[in-house]
Amino acid sequence: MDFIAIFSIFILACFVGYFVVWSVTPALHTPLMSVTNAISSVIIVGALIASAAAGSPVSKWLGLAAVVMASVNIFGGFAVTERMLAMYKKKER
Amino acid sequence: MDFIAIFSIFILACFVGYFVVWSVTPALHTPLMSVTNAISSVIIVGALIASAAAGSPVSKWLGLAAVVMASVNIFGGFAVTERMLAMYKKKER
Amino acid sequence: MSFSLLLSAGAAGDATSAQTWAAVAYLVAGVFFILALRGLSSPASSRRGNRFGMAGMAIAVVTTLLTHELANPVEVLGAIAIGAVIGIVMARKIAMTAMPQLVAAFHSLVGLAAVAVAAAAFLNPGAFGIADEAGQIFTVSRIEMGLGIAIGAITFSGSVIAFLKLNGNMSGAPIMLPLRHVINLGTLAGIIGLVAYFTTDQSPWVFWTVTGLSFLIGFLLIIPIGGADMPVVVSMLNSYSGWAAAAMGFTLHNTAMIITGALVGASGAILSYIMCRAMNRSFISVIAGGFGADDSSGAGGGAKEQRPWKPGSADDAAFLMSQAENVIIVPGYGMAVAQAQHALREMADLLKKEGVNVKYAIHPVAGRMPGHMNVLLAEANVPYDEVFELEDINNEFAQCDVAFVIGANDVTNPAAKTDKTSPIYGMPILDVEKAKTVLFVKRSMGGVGYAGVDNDVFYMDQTMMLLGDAKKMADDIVKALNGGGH
Amino acid sequence: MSFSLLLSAGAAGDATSAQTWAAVAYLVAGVFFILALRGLSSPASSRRGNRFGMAGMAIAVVTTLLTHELANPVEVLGAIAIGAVIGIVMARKIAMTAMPQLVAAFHSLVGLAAVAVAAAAFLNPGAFGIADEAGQIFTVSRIEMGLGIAIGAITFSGSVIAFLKLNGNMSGAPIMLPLRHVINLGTLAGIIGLVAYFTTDQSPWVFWTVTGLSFLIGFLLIIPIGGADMPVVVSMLNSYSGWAAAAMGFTLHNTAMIITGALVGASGAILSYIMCRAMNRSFISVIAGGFGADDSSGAGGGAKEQRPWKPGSADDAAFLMSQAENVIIVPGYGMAVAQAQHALREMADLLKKEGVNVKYAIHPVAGRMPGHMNVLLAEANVPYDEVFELEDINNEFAQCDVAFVIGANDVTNPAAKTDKTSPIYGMPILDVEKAKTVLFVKRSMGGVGYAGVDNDVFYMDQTMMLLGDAKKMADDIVKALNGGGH
Ligand SMILES: NC(=O)c1ccc[n+]([C@@H]2O[C@H](COP(=O)([O-])OP(=O)(O)OC[C@H]3O[C@@H](n4cnc5c(N)ncnc54)[C@H](OP(=O)(O)O)[C@@H]3O)[C@@H](O)[C@H]2O)c1
Ligand SMILES: NC(=O)c1ccc[n+]([C@@H]2O[C@H](COP(=O)([O-])OP(=O)(O)OC[C@H]3O[C@@H](n4cnc5c(N)ncnc54)[C@H](OP(=O)(O)O)[C@@H]3O)[C@@H](O)[C@H]2O)c1
Repeated sequence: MDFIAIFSIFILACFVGYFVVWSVTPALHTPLMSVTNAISSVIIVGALIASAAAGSPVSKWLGLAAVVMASVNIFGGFAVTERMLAMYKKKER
Repeated sequence: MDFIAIFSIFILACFVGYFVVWSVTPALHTPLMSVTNAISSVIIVGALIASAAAGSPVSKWLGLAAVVMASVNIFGGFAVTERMLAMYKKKER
Repeated sequence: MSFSLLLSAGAAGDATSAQTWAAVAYLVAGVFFILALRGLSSPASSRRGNRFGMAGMAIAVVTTLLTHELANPVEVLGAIAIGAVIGIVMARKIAMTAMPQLVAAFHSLVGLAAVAVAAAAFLNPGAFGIADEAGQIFTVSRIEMGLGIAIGAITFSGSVIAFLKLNGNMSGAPIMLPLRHVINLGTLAGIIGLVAYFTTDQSPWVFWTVTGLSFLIGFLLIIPIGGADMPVVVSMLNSYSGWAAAAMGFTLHNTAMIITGALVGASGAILSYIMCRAMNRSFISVIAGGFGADDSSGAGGGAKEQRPWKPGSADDAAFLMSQAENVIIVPGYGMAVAQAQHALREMADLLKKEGVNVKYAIHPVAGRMPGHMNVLLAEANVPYDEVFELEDINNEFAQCDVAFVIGANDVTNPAAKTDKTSPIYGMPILDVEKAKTVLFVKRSMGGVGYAGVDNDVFYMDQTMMLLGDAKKMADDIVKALNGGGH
Repeated sequence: MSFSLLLSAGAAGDATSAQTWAAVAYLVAGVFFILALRGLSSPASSRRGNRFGMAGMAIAVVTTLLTHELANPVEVLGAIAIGAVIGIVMARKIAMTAMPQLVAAFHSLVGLAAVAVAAAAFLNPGAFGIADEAGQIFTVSRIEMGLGIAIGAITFSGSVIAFLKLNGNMSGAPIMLPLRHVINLGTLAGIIGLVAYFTTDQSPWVFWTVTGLSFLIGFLLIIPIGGADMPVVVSMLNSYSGWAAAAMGFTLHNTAMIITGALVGASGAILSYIMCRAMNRSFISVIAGGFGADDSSGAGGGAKEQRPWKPGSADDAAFLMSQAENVIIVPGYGMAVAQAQHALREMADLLKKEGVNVKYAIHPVAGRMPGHMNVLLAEANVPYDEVFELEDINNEFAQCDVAFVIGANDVTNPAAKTDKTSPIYGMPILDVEKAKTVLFVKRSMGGVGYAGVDNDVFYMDQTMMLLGDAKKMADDIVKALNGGGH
């Protein structure tokens, strides 16, 4: 992909982000914070690439450390979100 | 741009379209129809390329015809939208 | 980010640099189109939105002109000028009540333009950069081109029929061909099969057969649909014209076209969905056709018992409303047909002068087009903050003295809430029956609305029927109010 | 479209085909993340949304593992497993009231991970495909990498301070360094200048100096901000962590990261905006720091005249509410501090048993975090359809018999509507003063809320002050209701 394509994707994604976040109900703003936290750990992709690569051992260990940190976030973020969301219940009728 | 980049742009644009159209107030649904009409005439870009190109005269004349049709739409669509929108007024206080 | 962009563009050669800038310009145009629609989220920002749309289009056109050498600039600019004159004249002269037709007419042009562009690209693929040196068109481009021409042609022929039906040049009645489902499915299968075959054989006959079949299916699909269902069809075709533009955008790798295509595609689809939901009908049943034969036929009225109802005159209405504290006006299709919006505004002004609190209640599908009533009231200078959507005003009927229903019918029918057998069951309804007094303007007791069903509100104790043409009745009430005032 | 995609992927060679599929997978992951946030538009769809998020992450991780040869799979999978265990244990054990700290802690990890990835990419650019054969990193990549590491480092050090302040490990008081604006601006200028210089010289010292300065500025920026303003800071850092991910996405040409970055960036920015707007403060003034020294300090109380007020007991409250028809409960920060939500729910249940109609009214910034009250009430099993947002319930106070305010203060202060000199002037307010009776639970007459101002409602005729800890008071009312019931 060339730069301009990526840039276009980024601009459109910003619009999507703007709209989708405004569509979140205020009652779920706390779970919103924790789930965005979890998904921002998608930088684990970069961490995996670094830890998979041969060549520089320092780079590899930095990658592995990043993998650990990102997975704390991923698992912790999704789990705590799930825990919170499970508490939101409708009235039983 | 490669196909996958364009495809990504398309998918994100669909999301943007979905959100932005739902954000339009029902009172302006008629202008929405006319303005989408106007902007869909962006295919004039293709028409201009065809009419600018040397090589096939049939292709050129098809392009010119398309330019005429698209500009009817562009000018007509934006003008009628402008005319409608100018009618929406707030209460004078 | 734009900083690094500059650098990368600067680093590359001149041709690439121009290409990069063109791509940026097309992206900006696309973003402007997004902002154009975004502006429509409120009347206050809507005109700025429209300007964004114009600016986006200007950017797209200028970028294309600058990055392509024009063989003959005079011809191209002349073509634009001709289109501009025709378009602006049409936009100036059209009556607001004829908007559905105008939109259909414009769509047919988009469809035909898409066909012309796709055909030009087929005849001169080199100019579009979609063929190798041997003149073989790329596989992906063939599919995109095939889809583009098919959707464009369907949009064209379908819109022509919709225009003729809406404009009254052709009977609104659904025209049912024998075996139509078989013929339609066969034609569709033919188109899809030929587009697939086109990837292996770029002979002209394949391309032109796809084109011809697509024109045909457009006619076939729309002919069996009743005139009153045309608004859904027009919206659907709007959506199609968007997807056609997107397909051309894939061919030309043009961001502006892809974004626009997605926006327009979504817009048409969502408007169709809104209409179908508010009519409580499935999209499929509309497209399958045959319902809603003619707007004012009244054919579907069914068994009509003779139930007692109370007639009233313009004087009665003027008296009742001038004594009221709160009046809610509910306009409908009949107001549009009778062009009664100006007389109605005058009536409301007189009432307001007497201290009456007047509001307008608009049902999402009142009239025959989304937003139909709003644009007519705006035309008559009704301020948009006196005009309320269903969910914002519906609980005020219980507190209001008079509900003045003018040319509306289905959108006030309580059968939608109670009668499971009614064709409109489940559709949201304006609760006019909760008002202390209901005044109903329509031409006759026999005439029904779009859905062809009777309305229990006519026969309620608190209802007074004001039979007559909507414009005439509103004028008479204005006269009575003026007379009574002196 | 997916058809032509298949074709184009199939037509190309094997390596390209794998690349194309990976790109599609990352796009799908990005779309799943969009759907994850979309799901949060209602509690009913929220859990499905969270599943979409998990699926998207799984797709992104698996795609990366499949398209890169692992030098040592055990290490990588082990690292993931270690992180998983730590994360899940933290998520299980954390108290709901500690959510702000948890989010800050998680952010610091994202920031540090971004730094580690950027550093790894700098040390081994070939593995990331961002260098030419001579080992020279591409210009664009250098900028992206510089931005990525700077934002990541700021996110890390800022979040650490935010965590320490929120968790009480560090005084919430703003720490004001002398000349701090000069130091900050100098450091910022240094970072920007060095990132620009980095494009011409990829020496390690440039890279590491940028990193160091960025860690420093993160500390410097957050230290002068008071503990109570931390939620805005946490949101802002959330936004930063998104932009850091997006910058890495540019480097790796990875759609999933770019989409996520934009989503998270937008989310943090919008939440900060919502908080600032609802507090009626500018974002700049929050970030400039120094306001809201400590949550419960009450230092800003200002000149306090001795005005008469009416004290009440738990028994009085129990009697008044059990006689009422409609009760609206307004929880605030004090309820969270006292962990009173379970007792409150019990109280509401008893009232409902006596036929009282109970609702909860939530102000957008009640508590110290967006959605703070909602999640606590949900934890106490309050059904979310009894919990209403400000705009949906505000006009019901005029009809309600008792407004029961528990640990809330600023969000009920009518000075926001009338007193132009008040620091909260212009902030939307819950109109509790319109209720027939107002019951106010707080610990003392002296204690003020976040904004440090007095509240006129305390001194109104219809107000009864219930002084005491929120949980204790709610428990006592429960006892009184139980006693009274027999
Ligand atoms: N807005 C949209 O987008 C859209 C799209 C497709 C379908 N629809 C459908 O259209 C209907 C709209 O409901 P509606 O309440 O606006 O209209 P309606 O139910 O179609 O009723 C129109 C009423 O106006 C009366 N009328 C007709 N001409 C008149 C005139 N010149 N003067 C006075 N009265 C006149 C008719 O009775 P007489 O004949 O006795 O005068 C009839 O009762 C809904 O069923 C909706 O589903 C709407
Ligand atoms: N939600 C957010 O996102 C967010 C973010 C940043 C800032 N803020 C700000 O936070 C404030 C929130 O308003 P609010 O009404 O929820 O809270 P508040 O105005 O801060 O008032 C809290 C009240 O609770 C009382 N309280 C404290 N501990 C208590 C306990 N253990 N038992 C009983 N009462 C107790 C305090 O009085 P005593 O000391 O006398 O007990 C005080 O009156 C707003 O000013 C808002 O702008 C909110």
